[in-house]
Amino acid sequence: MIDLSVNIGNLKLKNPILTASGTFGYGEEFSPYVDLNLLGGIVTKTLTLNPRVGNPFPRIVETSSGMLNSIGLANVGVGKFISDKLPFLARLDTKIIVNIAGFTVDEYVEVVTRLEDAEGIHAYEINVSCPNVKEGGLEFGSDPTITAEITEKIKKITDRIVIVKLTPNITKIEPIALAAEKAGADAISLINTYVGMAVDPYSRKPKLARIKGGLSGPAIKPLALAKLFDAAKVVTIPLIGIGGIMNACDVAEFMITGATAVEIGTANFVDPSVCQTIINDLTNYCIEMKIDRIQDIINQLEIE
Amino acid sequence: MIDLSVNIGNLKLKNPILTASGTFGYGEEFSPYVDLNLLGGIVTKTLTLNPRVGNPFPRIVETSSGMLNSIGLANVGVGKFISDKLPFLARLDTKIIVNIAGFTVDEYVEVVTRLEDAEGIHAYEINVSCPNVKEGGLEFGSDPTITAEITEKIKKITDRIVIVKLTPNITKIEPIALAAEKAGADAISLINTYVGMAVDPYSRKPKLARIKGGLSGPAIKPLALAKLFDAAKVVTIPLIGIGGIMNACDVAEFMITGATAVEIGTANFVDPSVCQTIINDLTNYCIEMKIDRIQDIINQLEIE
Amino acid sequence: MTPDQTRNRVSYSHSSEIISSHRLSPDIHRIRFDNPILANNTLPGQFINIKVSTTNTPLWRRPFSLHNVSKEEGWVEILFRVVGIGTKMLSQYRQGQCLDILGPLGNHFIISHIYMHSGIMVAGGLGIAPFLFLSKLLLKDKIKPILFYGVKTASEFCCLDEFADLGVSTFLSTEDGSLGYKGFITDLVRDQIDQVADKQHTTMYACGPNRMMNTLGKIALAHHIKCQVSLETLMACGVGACLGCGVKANSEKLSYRYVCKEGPVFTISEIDLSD
Amino acid sequence: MTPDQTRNRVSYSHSSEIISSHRLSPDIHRIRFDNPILANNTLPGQFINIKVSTTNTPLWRRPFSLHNVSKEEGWVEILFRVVGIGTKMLSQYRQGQCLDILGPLGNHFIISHIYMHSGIMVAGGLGIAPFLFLSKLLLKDKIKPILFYGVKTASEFCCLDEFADLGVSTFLSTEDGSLGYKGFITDLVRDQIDQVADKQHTTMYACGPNRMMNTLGKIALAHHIKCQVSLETLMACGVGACLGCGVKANSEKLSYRYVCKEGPVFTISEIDLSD
Ligand SMILES: Cc1cc2nc3c(=O)[nH]c(=O)nc-3n(C[C@H](O)[C@H](O)[C@H](O)COP(=O)(O)OP(=O)(O)OC[C@H]3O[C@@H](n4cnc5c(N)ncnc54)[C@H](O)[C@@H]3O)c2cc1C
Ligand SMILES: Cc1cc2nc3c(=O)[nH]c(=O)nc-3n(C[C@H](O)[C@H](O)[C@H](O)COP(=O)(O)OP(=O)(O)OC[C@H]3O[C@@H](n4cnc5c(N)ncnc54)[C@H](O)[C@@H]3O)c2cc1C
Ligand SMILES: Cc1cc2nc3c(=O)[nH]c(=O)nc-3n(C[C@H](O)[C@H](O)[C@H](O)COP(=O)(O)O)c2cc1C
Ligand SMILES: Cc1cc2nc3c(=O)[nH]c(=O)nc-3n(C[C@H](O)[C@H](O)[C@H](O)COP(=O)(O)O)c2cc1C
Ligand code: FES
Ligand code: FES
Repeated sequence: MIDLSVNIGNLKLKNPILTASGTFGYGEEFSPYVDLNLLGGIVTKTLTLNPRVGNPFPRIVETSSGMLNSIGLANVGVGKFISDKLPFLARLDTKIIVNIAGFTVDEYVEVVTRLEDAEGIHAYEINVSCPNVKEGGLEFGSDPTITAEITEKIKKITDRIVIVKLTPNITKIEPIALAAEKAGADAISLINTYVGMAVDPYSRKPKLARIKGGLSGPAIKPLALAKLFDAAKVVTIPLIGIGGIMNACDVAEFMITGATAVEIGTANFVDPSVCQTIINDLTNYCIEMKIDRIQDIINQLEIE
Repeated sequence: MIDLSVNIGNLKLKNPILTASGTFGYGEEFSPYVDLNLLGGIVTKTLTLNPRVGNPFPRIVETSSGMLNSIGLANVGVGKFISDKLPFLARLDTKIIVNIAGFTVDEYVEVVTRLEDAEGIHAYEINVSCPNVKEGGLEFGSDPTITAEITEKIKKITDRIVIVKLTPNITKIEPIALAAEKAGADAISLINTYVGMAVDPYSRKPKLARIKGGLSGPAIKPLALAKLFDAAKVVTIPLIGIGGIMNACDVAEFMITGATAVEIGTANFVDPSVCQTIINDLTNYCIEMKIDRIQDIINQLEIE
Repeated sequence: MTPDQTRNRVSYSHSSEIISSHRLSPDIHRIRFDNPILANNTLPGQFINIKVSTTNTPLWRRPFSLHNVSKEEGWVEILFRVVGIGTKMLSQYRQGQCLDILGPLGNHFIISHIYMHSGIMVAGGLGIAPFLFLSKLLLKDKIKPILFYGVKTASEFCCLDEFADLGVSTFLSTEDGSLGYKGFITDLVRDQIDQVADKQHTTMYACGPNRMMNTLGKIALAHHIKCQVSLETLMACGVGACLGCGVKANSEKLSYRYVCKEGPVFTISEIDLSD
Repeated sequence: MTPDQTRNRVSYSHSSEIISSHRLSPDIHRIRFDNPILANNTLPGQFINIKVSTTNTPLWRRPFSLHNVSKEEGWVEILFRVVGIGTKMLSQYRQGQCLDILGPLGNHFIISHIYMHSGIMVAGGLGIAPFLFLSKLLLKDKIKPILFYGVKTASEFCCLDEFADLGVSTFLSTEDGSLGYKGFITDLVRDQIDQVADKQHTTMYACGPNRMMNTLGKIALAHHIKCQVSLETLMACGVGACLGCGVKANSEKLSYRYVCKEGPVFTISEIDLSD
């Protein structure tokens, strides 16, 4: 028997396959396509304090091997999540990781406070790629100090696992990763989307109503892997790799480079049952490689 | 007659199509495939003071809609360039832009000093994506102060057009673009490649001997366009757009977003005659759009 | 069945063999897929999402209405126009090749046996696609199908034979007057609506450009005719996950409806097509 | 003609129609392209670079040796093994479809009428590809072609009929002993070299895994036989621009040779295949 389990702090996952926030709805949407109980865990769409309808349309653009999105954190809000979405998730036999964000540091704390009363949540993923309203819209996550502040304040009010999800739109990921680790993060997930844009050469208009959006999908995989590599060199807490993962080989690439688990994003759009396929193929990969435990490939990059 | 000409400072280009450094050799390699005299200009492979054999192999990896390279600035060195390569280029009826780099600020200046004596060069493109040996290998171009210093020192010793080529591996492009402009750059070209990597999940080895490399090709087009958009908002000198351009529509996208000219890189590998095709198609685009002068689309992004 | 109930139906993804692929005009193609499960579990208005390439470009699947379905023979057909890379690739597949199809997706046109004597279908261009399937179901339910079908120029008409064979009453328009009424199909509808149907016992089904459907909505409202429209938007996922396929809801406070999941069929009053 | 002279030959890129595509074994295919210009301007050892997809994945062209060429009929053939996405796609194209081919690229095997009585070709696996074309040219020049050809197991042999028809003396080896000599082809060469050829009047041509060619180089050196090897590396451009296709030169100071431009054929002494 191949052992696919991995540990994020004291959170034991059946396997390293998590779903990426914003690409798997609140889980329910995928129940026709995936046996949700087979997943390592489900990371839900970013929750904010209040419900948000999101940005105007068009919000999505297809690009070469990728896509841009500017959904604008459309979500049901923390209250409705607890009443309408969480009960379904809580009944599943998988780990539930709730991704949260705020537009001020206090809002981050407030969202977690509200969720603390609810049952069935195993971990929080802190989305620091939100525009910081106070700082003119620059992402919180581009500043190590603010990243640390948010992490610390959340760690103070919860015993649940806290994962900080980093933005890639920065010169060096190391200081931010270190700041999150020092502030007590149990794990770091990386990366969120890369800022990009697209233009229609005929109408001369941006293809997204909000002009810029976030690039995801296989196009960014090499970039995500390099960020992971950099982070893995400086921190000791578990890393969760994200960015362009389409299949089990990609998962292995990320784990070898230093990820304990991974999140699957855009791939769910291309094939809603992809997570299940990947879990199967990961077992096959282990068999082919003569590995008993997938854990054994974590951080095993061979460098001369 | 459609007028495809554009001006970079007082340098008049027949058309906005330049070749990107490192992807078009020293021009000669492409003479079987492109009538070089039809090009807006040729940007040559980065020259350093001394010849360089470059990095160990493998140096290239194909990725989804892109490629990684870690050529390591292999080049013939400034001396051999002047004696062996420049004579061919100087005979052409197109603009010759010599891309240069150094591993210290002084080396940048030294390379330009050597080139100043040679005839047939219309402009320099300063590659600031080089690892700064003094600063532990961080790219020169990630620091506005050093970017400005290099630019200023070069401007002092030449009357030729100076184009500063920016790295995209930074949180915000605006400060660097502004620094280059203030330091006297005649134009800014952007962007160089994005740091990425790839791993072989079977051998567990990095796919590049040097582990990390630069991502180019259509995968990065949305990212390059966003950087161009940001730079266009803050500087007034001409911008040269680079990144993932494959066809005339892509050229139009970049020009509409703020580029006066563009450079074609990886596309030359896929189709060595692509630059000529693009120039033809650009005329057709103008006809279709009922535009007499391609200049008229520069910076004409329609935002509500 | 209400659209709500169909939302919980199982939708499948699997490899389907192409039984036939035909070019009907220079840019319009029809492909028939072998897929008995799908054929037995879909209703007109629903769509399928096809992975047209085996690589990451194009990355997204491409959505197509179910155009024609045979439960008995276990196949489904799509009708499509080549407009870009995905449809180009699709048009080049040949009999015997297999494609990964996801579906049925979305809700469907609602047919009410209780009050309907006729169903008025209004198609603009490729909006004709779902109406062959719908006509067959209307006929099965003994409801008279009436088709208004407008295109730019006569060569763009598709499937006129099939509709004629079924005995669908058909009203045609072309913008250039090369066949049928000269002008927009909406004008023809406005002209004819009083004659063709008993307003209390009919439903209007529309599929085409948003502007056409917006105008039709007004006509339907003015005549107190029920009207269902089938919408198209960009879609990354087709399963309600990406939130990329919204249209404005017709409500006081800004809100959106998602076409892949809450549609593609909407009652005209639910949505705001004005811009 | 020396390799140097061919470097300045014009190489062309154009759309070529597939005349035929055959599967020779589960993973080995042969495709024939209509391309008279190419057929008339190429020599054995040169290669072509094919754009296998119409999209950006895979992005790079894929290089293949010219396997067989008919000047008279104006076609060229490639022989290839399906090893990844690009060769998979290539194997699925059918007669009548067109692909964008760039070539001829690179230099070629050198045949010297002056001293050669025979040419010894040593192929490992798909390294056989260029040797059908080379055999024909050797024969045309009245030079006796001798083939050493090794694979893992007998089912992997290709084109044995063609070589037999041409009258090429053939020595086979399989690693599992299922046909011919059991072991590596290099061992068979070492065994036979004294018998098969007059060392002063022959040249060894090798194409296969680097390890094979490295060993052969040593054998050739020991026997004072001239040896040319055809190399494979990853290639982004095929035209000398990307500097991605280097191999170590056999020189004191570290330097590289570029396979697409300075090769793919090298005199064994020019390069260092030791790692
Ligand atoms: C529910 C639904 C059902 C559909 N049914 C049919 C059908 O039965 N027959 C048919 O021919 N088409 C149908 N379409 C439209 C079809 O999906 C698009 O034409 C197709 O996805 C275009 O793909 P492409 O790669 O060829 O074009 P692209 O290269 O992706 O785009 C080419 C042009 O088409 C536009 N476009 C792309 N996708 C869509 C879209 N989904 N809606 C509107 N415009 C788009 C782009 O903006 C661009 O201008 C339907 C769409 C939806 C959402
Ligand atoms: C000058 C030259 C001539 C060649 N002639 C032939 C020929 O006649 N017949 C033939 O079958 N093959 C030939 N090859 C090899 C052929 O180009 C590769 O098999 C092909 O590019 C693989 O493409 P792919 O997309 O199927 O594989 P990919 O999916 O790109 O890769 C699959 C595997 O093949 C390896 N690979 C990819 N490209 C090459 C390459 N260029 N060289 C070695 N390994 C590679 C990869 O590392 C990977 O392990 C030649 C290569 C060169 C450089
Ligand atoms: C449509 C879409 C919506 C997303 N929404 C969120 C979100 O709400 N919160 C978040 O942290 N990340 C969000 N992401 C980012 C993904 O979780 C993931 O970090 C990113 O897409 C890279 O992974 P991928 O390439 O596998 O998609 C979203 C991505 C997409 C494509
Ligand atoms: C193989 C390769 C070599 C390159 N060498 C250089 C170089 O020497 N100097 C430089 O400034 N940029 C170099 N570049 C970067 C390109 O000039 C260009 O900025 C980048 O590739 C993005 O454009 P593209 O996506 O069109 O390729 C190189 C790119 C590639 C792919
Ligand atoms: S297409 Fe993704 S939510 Fe509708
Ligand atoms: S393949 Fe690009 S230089 Fe040889």
